[in-house]
Amino acid sequence: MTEPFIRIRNMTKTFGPSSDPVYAVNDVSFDIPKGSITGLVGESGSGKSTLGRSLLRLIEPTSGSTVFDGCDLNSLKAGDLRAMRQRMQMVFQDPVSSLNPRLSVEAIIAEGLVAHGIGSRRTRRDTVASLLEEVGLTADHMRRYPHEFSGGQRQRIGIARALALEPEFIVADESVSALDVSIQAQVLNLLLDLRERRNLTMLFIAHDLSVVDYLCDQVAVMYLGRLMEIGPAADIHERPRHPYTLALNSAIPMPRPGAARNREVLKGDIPSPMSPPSGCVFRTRCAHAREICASGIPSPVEVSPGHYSHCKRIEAIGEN
Amino acid sequence: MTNYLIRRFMGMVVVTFLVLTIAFVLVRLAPGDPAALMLGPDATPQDVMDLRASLGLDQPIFVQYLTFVANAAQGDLGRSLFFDNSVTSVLAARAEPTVFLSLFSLIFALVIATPIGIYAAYRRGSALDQSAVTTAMLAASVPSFLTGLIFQRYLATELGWFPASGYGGPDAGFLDRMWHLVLPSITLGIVNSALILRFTRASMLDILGENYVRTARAKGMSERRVVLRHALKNAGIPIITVVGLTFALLVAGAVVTERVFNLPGLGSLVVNAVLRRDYPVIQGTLIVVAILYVFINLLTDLLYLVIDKRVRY
Amino acid sequence: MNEDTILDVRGLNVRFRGNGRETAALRDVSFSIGRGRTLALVGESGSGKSVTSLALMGLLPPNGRIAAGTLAYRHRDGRVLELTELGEAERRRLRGVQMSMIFQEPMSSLNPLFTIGDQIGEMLFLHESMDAATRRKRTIEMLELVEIPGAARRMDSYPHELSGGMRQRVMIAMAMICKPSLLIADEPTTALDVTIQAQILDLMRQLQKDFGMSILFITHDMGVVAEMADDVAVMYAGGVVEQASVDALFNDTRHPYTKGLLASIPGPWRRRGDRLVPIPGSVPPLASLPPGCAFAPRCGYAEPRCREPVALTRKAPEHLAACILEGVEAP
Amino acid sequence: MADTTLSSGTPETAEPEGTGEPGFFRVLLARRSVQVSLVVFLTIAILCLFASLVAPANPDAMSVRERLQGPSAAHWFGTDAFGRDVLSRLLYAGRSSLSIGLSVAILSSLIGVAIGLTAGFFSRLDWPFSRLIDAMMAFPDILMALSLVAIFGGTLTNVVIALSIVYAPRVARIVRASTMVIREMPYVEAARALGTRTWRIMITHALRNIVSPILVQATFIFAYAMLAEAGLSFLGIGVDPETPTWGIMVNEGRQYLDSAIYLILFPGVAISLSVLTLQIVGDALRDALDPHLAKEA
Repeated sequence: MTEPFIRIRNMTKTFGPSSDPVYAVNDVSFDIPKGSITGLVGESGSGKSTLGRSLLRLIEPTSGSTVFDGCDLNSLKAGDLRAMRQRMQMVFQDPVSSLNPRLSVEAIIAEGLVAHGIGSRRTRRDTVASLLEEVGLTADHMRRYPHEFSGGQRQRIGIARALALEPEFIVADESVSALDVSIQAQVLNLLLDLRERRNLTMLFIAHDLSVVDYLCDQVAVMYLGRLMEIGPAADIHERPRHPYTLALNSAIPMPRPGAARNREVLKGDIPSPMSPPSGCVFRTRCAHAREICASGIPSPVEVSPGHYSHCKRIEAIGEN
Repeated sequence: MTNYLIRRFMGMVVVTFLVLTIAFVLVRLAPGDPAALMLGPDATPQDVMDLRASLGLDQPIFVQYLTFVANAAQGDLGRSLFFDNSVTSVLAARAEPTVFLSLFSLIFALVIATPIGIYAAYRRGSALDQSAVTTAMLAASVPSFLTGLIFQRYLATELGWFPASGYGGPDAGFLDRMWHLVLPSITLGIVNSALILRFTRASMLDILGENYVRTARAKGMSERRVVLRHALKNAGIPIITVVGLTFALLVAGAVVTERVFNLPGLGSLVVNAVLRRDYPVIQGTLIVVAILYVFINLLTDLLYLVIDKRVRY
Repeated sequence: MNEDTILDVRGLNVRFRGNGRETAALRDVSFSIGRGRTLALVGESGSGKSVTSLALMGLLPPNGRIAAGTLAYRHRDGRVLELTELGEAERRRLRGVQMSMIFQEPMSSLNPLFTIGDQIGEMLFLHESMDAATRRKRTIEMLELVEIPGAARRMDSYPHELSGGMRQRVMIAMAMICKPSLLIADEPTTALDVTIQAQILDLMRQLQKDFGMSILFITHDMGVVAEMADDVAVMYAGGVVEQASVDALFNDTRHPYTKGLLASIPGPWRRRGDRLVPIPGSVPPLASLPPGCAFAPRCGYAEPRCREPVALTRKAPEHLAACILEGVEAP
Repeated sequence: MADTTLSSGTPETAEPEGTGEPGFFRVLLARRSVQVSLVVFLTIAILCLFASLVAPANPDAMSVRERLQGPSAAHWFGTDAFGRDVLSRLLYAGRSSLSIGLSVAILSSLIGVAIGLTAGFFSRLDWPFSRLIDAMMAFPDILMALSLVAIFGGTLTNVVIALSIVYAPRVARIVRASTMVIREMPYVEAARALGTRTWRIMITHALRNIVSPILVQATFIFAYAMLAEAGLSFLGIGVDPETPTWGIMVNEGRQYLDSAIYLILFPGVAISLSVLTLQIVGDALRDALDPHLAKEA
């Protein structure tokens, strides 16, 4: 088997004192194939954003590793990691706070080029101009400041900034959540185009299963810091084999009058990450939970090629 | 919560320690030999040597520092070079006017400024708001000695409504002494009310824009109840903080005000100590005032916790 | 006003002062809500849906004012009140009792310094006369009704001790305890997770069945609209562009904007691999709207006539659209 | 060119929609009170700066015959106990007072920025630095300045240093707080993700965003320092009386409070007016600089 482009193994990130750690991400492993878009879905407290940052080492993971194109990121020294940052970038959630209000669009987009000493002032300006056009803005926007743009335009600026260093891998953290639907669709299509044109590999983090389903080739579902299910997007959508994915799927309000009025609604609140349930973290809200779910972390079961479900009662979750 | 309290308390201990250190270093930096200063120009070198030994000044600086901290921890702040007495007793003897002056002016400021600040915020942009803000700005700009002197000349000397200066005679009764504090308290209170007014108004403005105030209105209650029950309680927190911070301003103001009205308080004491180079008294005042400040801020933080149940770290 | 109508809004115009000029936030908004029915007000940010709700409640910020229009409200006792003509004291007596409101931000809409029992009980204190013990009992009952576990214990919790979903339940309990005939819900589930959103939507449907109130449901999510609404009004740039029953709106869309909105939503009902068709451009700022139809600059069907003012016109029975076209093909 | 036009790349609007964000100076000068304040302050400052050209008389020329004369055509602001022209002295004294205020504002801002930026950006240094700031701020400004001047002597430089030591922790506290906020901003995380070095992040992101709060704070410190210096001088502990300041003039005139109140009134009003106009300008600066920060950050 060939080495995957990105291999994440046993990623764990805790916060708080080591005597009483809170697990934001707990032992998550999966691969991201080159040129694919992997979606990472979960509700608040699922640890999806923490995972995204840990694997880029924007925050130091507590344990676990990310192997990026054969290179173990966690073994890199600060200087080497900095050099490596050219190859992996991030697009952020909030189009307002992710752009420094005091910098011009040109300075914002060129920041990475400056940081790595790429090009002269003149050539950087040309790069910025072509990036702006690539994301659907125009070159004369570069003299303006972020507050002069709408939310969708700002998100395009953020994407241009991430593209400036010509990365191979991009983590997009809830990058369309703050946008109105009509603008969201524009940005989603832009991401799809960019992937094709630049052969990008992407990890797309979102809380919205429909968006992920639209954009991604592979989908990973997280709950309370743990991976629940991962597989090809079509499988996750059509044949989910984890009760949480099923619930998430059925909770999406459908723009079809009368379509979902008698769905099954999950009972109870998401437990606090400070005191997660023992065994399977989802069992407290799961209709299929039995005694065996309370002890022992469920190990992944391959239900079809590349499709894994972390559920002990996989047989009960029938293939529909 | 307990965690927060422990951290807060630890911080206070460290700050107190730093205060002592700063006070020690400051006085040590002063040119001249304290022993020579104490004995005056006529002392023989032998006298100076003896006094140095008895004061421990011949010890290494580090030992002196430890002795100083240990003594301070027991309330011993050394002896005054001018008065034949310990610094602690000198300070205690002069505390009364300063304590009451600060207290009265704080009450004056709170009574005047808080309601106006609240109302100005509520009627933001109205004529009353604008004039309140302008007056406050003006009050914060006029040096308190100027206000004091003008009050003294017109309200005391010319109109004779108030005593012009002093603290009554040596055997003046309590009420007489307090009567001498009225004009100084108003003088000092004006500066403080300016600060408190602006702060109250600003906090109230923030809170009136909060979502829960909108909720309160949506519940169908009167504006009076919205402001007095829902907004004021929340505004109380920042206001308590500013009252704590005002303390420093009060003390600084007291120094000048006491000088204007010839009050025999800590302010006059420290000014005279500076003129006489009575370093132990300067040092002692600095320490007492700074530690009081640290305590008052701890107190306001604790009060904060009582009002606001949200866990703080 | 029809016997079965509880609220009838006609030609509502709201203007806001700022930077030395006045901007129209709402332009000729008209809609009506039937008794016991749910009207969804749907639109993207800046469309004016929240301003509409604040105008209805009489809670516009000081720099905003109703410049024109009528708000006819049918009181519980049968009288029809013109809200714009009532004094502040009379409006206040309606709030919470006749018409209640819940907000988008359950985290900041409750006062952090009062227990939730205090805040819900305050409604009874304000609007109904009863002793403290009865108030407490009624509050616990209401908390149970909104399915808060351990209601009697939760009474004495502070908002920060509750999750977002629980706080929204508290907001609903507070809004419902005086049994209003109209509940205005301004994006009540936007800040919540999907599985929690499903719970809250279920709860609201259940309460509507039990209490028989009408709901004005404000949202930007067409999925939520389909799930909750009987009738829908679509807003764009401060005006209503289409109003119809929920079935008619989704199955017989008449306005290009509504059509564009529906075509922009990704979801499991779509064929895999099909591209979304976004609406080009973005909402123009309210201060510089184009003449005529505000949507024309982004509209694929626009023609020169669209620069003339266009009013809501009847396209089918009970189906209004503000467009010169008779209809657009289904999305 | 054609292939750069992506199907989804439809520009949202031809023009960015930042509509009529009024410029900095328009907001700054929007209010009449601010315009008046700027004019008044600048007039005072320029008159004092060119005291040697505009002063009607030698500020040190004594004349026993003309002592304690009230305002007149010859001496607009009257004469003092030594028969010196009050207006001339006022102008020269203003030069000292204003330059003390300005120097303190600059010096304390520099110290404060250095401390605050370090404490805010390096979380390991935050605790000790913050406690030091707390300890420094526990000493009331006049008391601290008083002690420093008592120990090092009352020269103009010492007063400036003493007051700068007093105000620097206040700047440091504000800088630290803003830096901590900025440090957590997504755009700083973005910079880190791009591989930008910490010192560059501190300069391009932190420093640039705290310039305005510092500028506002410096204006206020300018005002407070003038007040504090006046207080010190009034107590007789400030600058050496050879170089008069407005505070010293009030102190000197105090003996004649009942007979010649103009002796304290003119310098007193000069202080008040400078401080007031500075504060109004500071407030307006905050309003003009803040909307962006409040909205964007």
